[in-house]
Amino acid sequence: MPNEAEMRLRERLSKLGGMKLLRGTKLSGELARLQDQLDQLRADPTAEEIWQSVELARHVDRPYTLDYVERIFDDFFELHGDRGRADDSALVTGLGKLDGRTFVLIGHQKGRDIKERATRNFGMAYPEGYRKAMRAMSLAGRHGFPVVTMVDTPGAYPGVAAEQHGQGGAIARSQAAMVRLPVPTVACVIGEGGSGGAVAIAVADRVLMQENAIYSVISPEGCAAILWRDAGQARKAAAAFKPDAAHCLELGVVDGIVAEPEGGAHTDVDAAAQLLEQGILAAFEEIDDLDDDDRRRLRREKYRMMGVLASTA
Amino acid sequence: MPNEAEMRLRERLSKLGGMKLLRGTKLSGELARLQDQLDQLRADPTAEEIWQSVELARHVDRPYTLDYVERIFDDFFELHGDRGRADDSALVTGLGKLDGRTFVLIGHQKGRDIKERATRNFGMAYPEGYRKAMRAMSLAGRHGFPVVTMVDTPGAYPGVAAEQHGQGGAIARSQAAMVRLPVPTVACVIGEGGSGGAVAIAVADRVLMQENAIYSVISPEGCAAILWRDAGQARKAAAAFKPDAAHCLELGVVDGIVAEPEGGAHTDVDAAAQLLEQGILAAFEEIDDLDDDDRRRLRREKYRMMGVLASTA
Amino acid sequence: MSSGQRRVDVEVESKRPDETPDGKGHPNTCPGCGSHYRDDELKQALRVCPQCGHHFRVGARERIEQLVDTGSFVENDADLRSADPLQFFDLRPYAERLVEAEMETGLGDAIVCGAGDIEGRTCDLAIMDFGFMGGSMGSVVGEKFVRSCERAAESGGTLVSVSASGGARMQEGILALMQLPKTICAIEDLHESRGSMISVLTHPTTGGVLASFASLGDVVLAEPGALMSFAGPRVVSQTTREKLPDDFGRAESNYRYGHLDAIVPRSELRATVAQLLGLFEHP
Amino acid sequence: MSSGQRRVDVEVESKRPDETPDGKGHPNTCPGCGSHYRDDELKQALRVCPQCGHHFRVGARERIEQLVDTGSFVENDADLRSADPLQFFDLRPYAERLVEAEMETGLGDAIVCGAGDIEGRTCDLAIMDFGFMGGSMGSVVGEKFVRSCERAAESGGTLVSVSASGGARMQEGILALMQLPKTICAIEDLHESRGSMISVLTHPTTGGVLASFASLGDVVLAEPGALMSFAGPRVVSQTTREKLPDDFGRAESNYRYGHLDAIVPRSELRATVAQLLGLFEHP
Ligand SMILES: [Zn+2]
Ligand SMILES: [Zn+2]
Repeated sequence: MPNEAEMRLRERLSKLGGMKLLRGTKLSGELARLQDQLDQLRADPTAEEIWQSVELARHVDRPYTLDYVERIFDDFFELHGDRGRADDSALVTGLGKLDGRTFVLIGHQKGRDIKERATRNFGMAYPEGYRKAMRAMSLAGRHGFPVVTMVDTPGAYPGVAAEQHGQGGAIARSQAAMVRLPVPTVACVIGEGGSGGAVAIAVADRVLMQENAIYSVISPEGCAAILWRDAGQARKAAAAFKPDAAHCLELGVVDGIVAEPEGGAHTDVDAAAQLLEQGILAAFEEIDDLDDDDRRRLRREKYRMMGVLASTA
Repeated sequence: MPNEAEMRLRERLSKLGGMKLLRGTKLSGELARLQDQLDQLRADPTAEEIWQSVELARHVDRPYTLDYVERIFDDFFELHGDRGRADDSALVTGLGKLDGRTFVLIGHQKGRDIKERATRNFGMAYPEGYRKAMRAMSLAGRHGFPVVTMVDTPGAYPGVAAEQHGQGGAIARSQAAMVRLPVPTVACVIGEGGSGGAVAIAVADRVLMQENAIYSVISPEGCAAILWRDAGQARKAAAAFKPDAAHCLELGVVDGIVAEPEGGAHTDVDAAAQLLEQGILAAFEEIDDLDDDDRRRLRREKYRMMGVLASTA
Repeated sequence: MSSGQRRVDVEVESKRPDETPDGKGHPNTCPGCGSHYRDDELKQALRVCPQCGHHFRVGARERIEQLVDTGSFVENDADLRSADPLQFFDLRPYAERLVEAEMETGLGDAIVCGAGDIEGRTCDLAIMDFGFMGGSMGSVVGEKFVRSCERAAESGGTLVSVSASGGARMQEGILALMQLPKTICAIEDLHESRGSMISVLTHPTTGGVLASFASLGDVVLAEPGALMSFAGPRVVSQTTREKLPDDFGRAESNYRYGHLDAIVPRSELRATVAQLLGLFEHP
Repeated sequence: MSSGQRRVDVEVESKRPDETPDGKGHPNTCPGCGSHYRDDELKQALRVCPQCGHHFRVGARERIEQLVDTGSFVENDADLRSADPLQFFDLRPYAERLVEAEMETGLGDAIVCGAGDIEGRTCDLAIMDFGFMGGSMGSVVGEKFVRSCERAAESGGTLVSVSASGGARMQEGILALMQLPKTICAIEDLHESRGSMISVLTHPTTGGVLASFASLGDVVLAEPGALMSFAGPRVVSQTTREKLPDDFGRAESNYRYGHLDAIVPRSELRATVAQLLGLFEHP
């Protein structure tokens, strides 16, 4: 399949090359970037490599959102509470400065030690978390602050109270809020991009993915339990649904891959943060100069094209 | 004080007369209406008459929101739930047709019998009620449906859970949503307009008040308990803070008074509904043709002027 | 419980169309009261048990018959078929499952879209079918839903969506997840064109469909007893070891918690939708 | 309980400035730990008990001293005074209460507004004083708050509001209630001018002030232990006969329930506000 991967990238390249350029867009930069990724594209990841990503994405020492926040943003101020029910600490929001500009940051947050893991519910948000995210988005829209999201969750929490509080609707509305946002938005999948709980804060002008992050419709174990009727077949499932960054890029689901230090982000958190910061700044550079309405339209056109059909009558 | 009341109305008349007319405004109609009210203005209500209003506004047989809705709107469809926590039946929202147009209706709802009174919490809404109202407002804004509100509450519910759910913030945000609404809005105080719980849904382009409704910053009993240290002094308190329609009109807080059948709205509900419908339609006629931005600006300018100062340096 | 051990699945297992909700018994035997019906009897009764009011599942074509004025329905995009972008293979290849589902249901995928009249009012319709791979949403469901939105947007009209889905289609991997924002973008565009959407949730509407378009109707209705939860009951009880309330995730519970405008029995659905179409008509 | 018998009051009784929160004891005796302080000691400690951290109330002028760079504050609208539109008379005339409050506090009404620098960053300030008729909001408080918003809007800058209020001022009747939408309109205008608002809630912020501008900051902070409830504890317990939780309506409880961005001890307030001013600066 390496050839097919290459083909898809080439197809995206040719599509981009043929697009009418908007005043102020930097699509030529985009072209160069894609060309670069194409050139660097290794052979399609093997099942073994995919599983390695799954393990690295979930590594207990992997840097979490706040590890990056403290390295990337100055003057970070956390905003708490959904103004209706609770403050869900599985999802953090705040304001911070980067390169002299104020950004709104929204990210899942896993816990580092046992106590924090419990407090942060392993990064699995309740609807309250997504409502807090929407509150931060509306603040961003009101003030013209660009939005950075960091995605790192096994999924939205599947509990009785979470359902009673409206988990499905909250995830839907959080995405809708991101679709509407007038400001530039960049989402970064930095660990586990688990299903609806992930995409709830990942609808953005540019979606980046760290080299060893995963992004998937279901967990490998969940998929294996349903399709193989055996959660132990998680490796097989992962190999089948391909949640790794290379495949997500190939399928057009993410716009760029952010490199990690050799061995994974946890081996050198400072270096990983620096690479992520560079990726974020480069992504904003591509979208900052667009007119708000154009940017929002392009965002929707991007998602409009997601999916593969056999017959496109 | 009759002379002062007259003076105030004259002052409003002269202010309106001197305003630059916007394209499409019907301020000349407004002038005629005020002149009319001025001409009909009886002597300032006495303490006795004020207390009679308090009693009629709270009369057990007084028509409630849904009594008017079924008489005024066709094809009414109730919208339930705040999409976050509950469906608060102390406040109803819905869609209905009037004169061939679709309106969004938002109103407090008291209960008629003991069971319904409990279900509807005596018309005292929780934050969930105001969040449902905001949801209906945003639907109205999205579709360009004009909004009618009916205000009839002793006040927002003062309970532990209501506070935990954010009563103060919900009332503030509901008002802010009404301030922002791009569509024409008319609020009708049809019974008790009790404090923050009332104004939460009463920030509108035109505020109407039924002849025997009351609109006040606190209940007579509450005011008496605090200032006279004796809740039994409610009549005295009411006479002092003047919650009756004539005084609210005089103070510029409401834009018009809707007549009731002789003896009060409960003596002939059909007739009361007809009068209310006429009042609502006349109010919309004054604002329908305004440009959305102008209307919203005028709405804010109206509230900008509320209050009386000794020194206006 | 240590980190990294806690995994979450949000998709409900898809059921074969010949299985009843609990996987046992004949499809025309009422799980509510045990009454058994001939298929034509049940169809005549809108597939609602005349004894106890249990709402059986309804396929897309039959749903359209129930809702739309006879002869007014014109289908769109019937020729769209799923590709197999991941060449997905579990115990059987995805491509094979697709062919089998089409043969069993006569449908190209888990949604049927088109335009029709309901009590004389024209609208667009997007009707899901649980019988096709558990009503799971992959690229075709997303694309057809989006095209329905676009058609409704053109006229500033109303899209009526009837959902029945176990969630996103695993076999299309991350592209299935992308149908969530894709359908949501379309609803945003629809709203900006002054169009509207009435969402009807039927049993079951879970996972990615509940977490996207199904929750975003201007009005959201559900049929009595319909399960509507992001995570399915099995996943919730396995993950949290919580005892689930009897009405966990059911329409009745969701109504109580403020997530539904109304629960509408199937016998009143056509009239209710028609009333709403009238209310959302732009003069 | 029968209808028409259930009345609701949302205003907290106003306290005389010489009373402690519970109406007994000397104002410089800590209700938290019983320590007693000289006034200059307490002022030096920002009126926070060095023993137990209890936050005493702070008047508007002293609050400004605590927050603003020395010498940078310029007051606005100091000459505005309340009228008596209803010629309100309870046990004493409103006009008399106003004069007395001014004599006791040296303030024209329950709010002091102006512009100043906080760690070198210029902002507008609207600082309430509970000592003036319980910090109640009448026409003057509303008008001065609105003018502060308008000044901040002119420059697209930030308004820092510090609230301390028992609610709307009953003596101005319905006009007091109208200060809720009036101040909210001003915040909407401020936001449309790309201005921002930082709201700091201090003990107590209740009734109409909580139900209007105080809740609508882009960032909402509170001091530790501050009561912030729409209905006061006394009204809630009398109306509902519910047993109130120990931290009913306190900042800590409100933070837990999602209504606050942060609880900021007074010693950190100046630095926190300065940090936020920097974040809301438009380049
Ligand atoms: Zn049955
Ligand atoms: Zn102390």
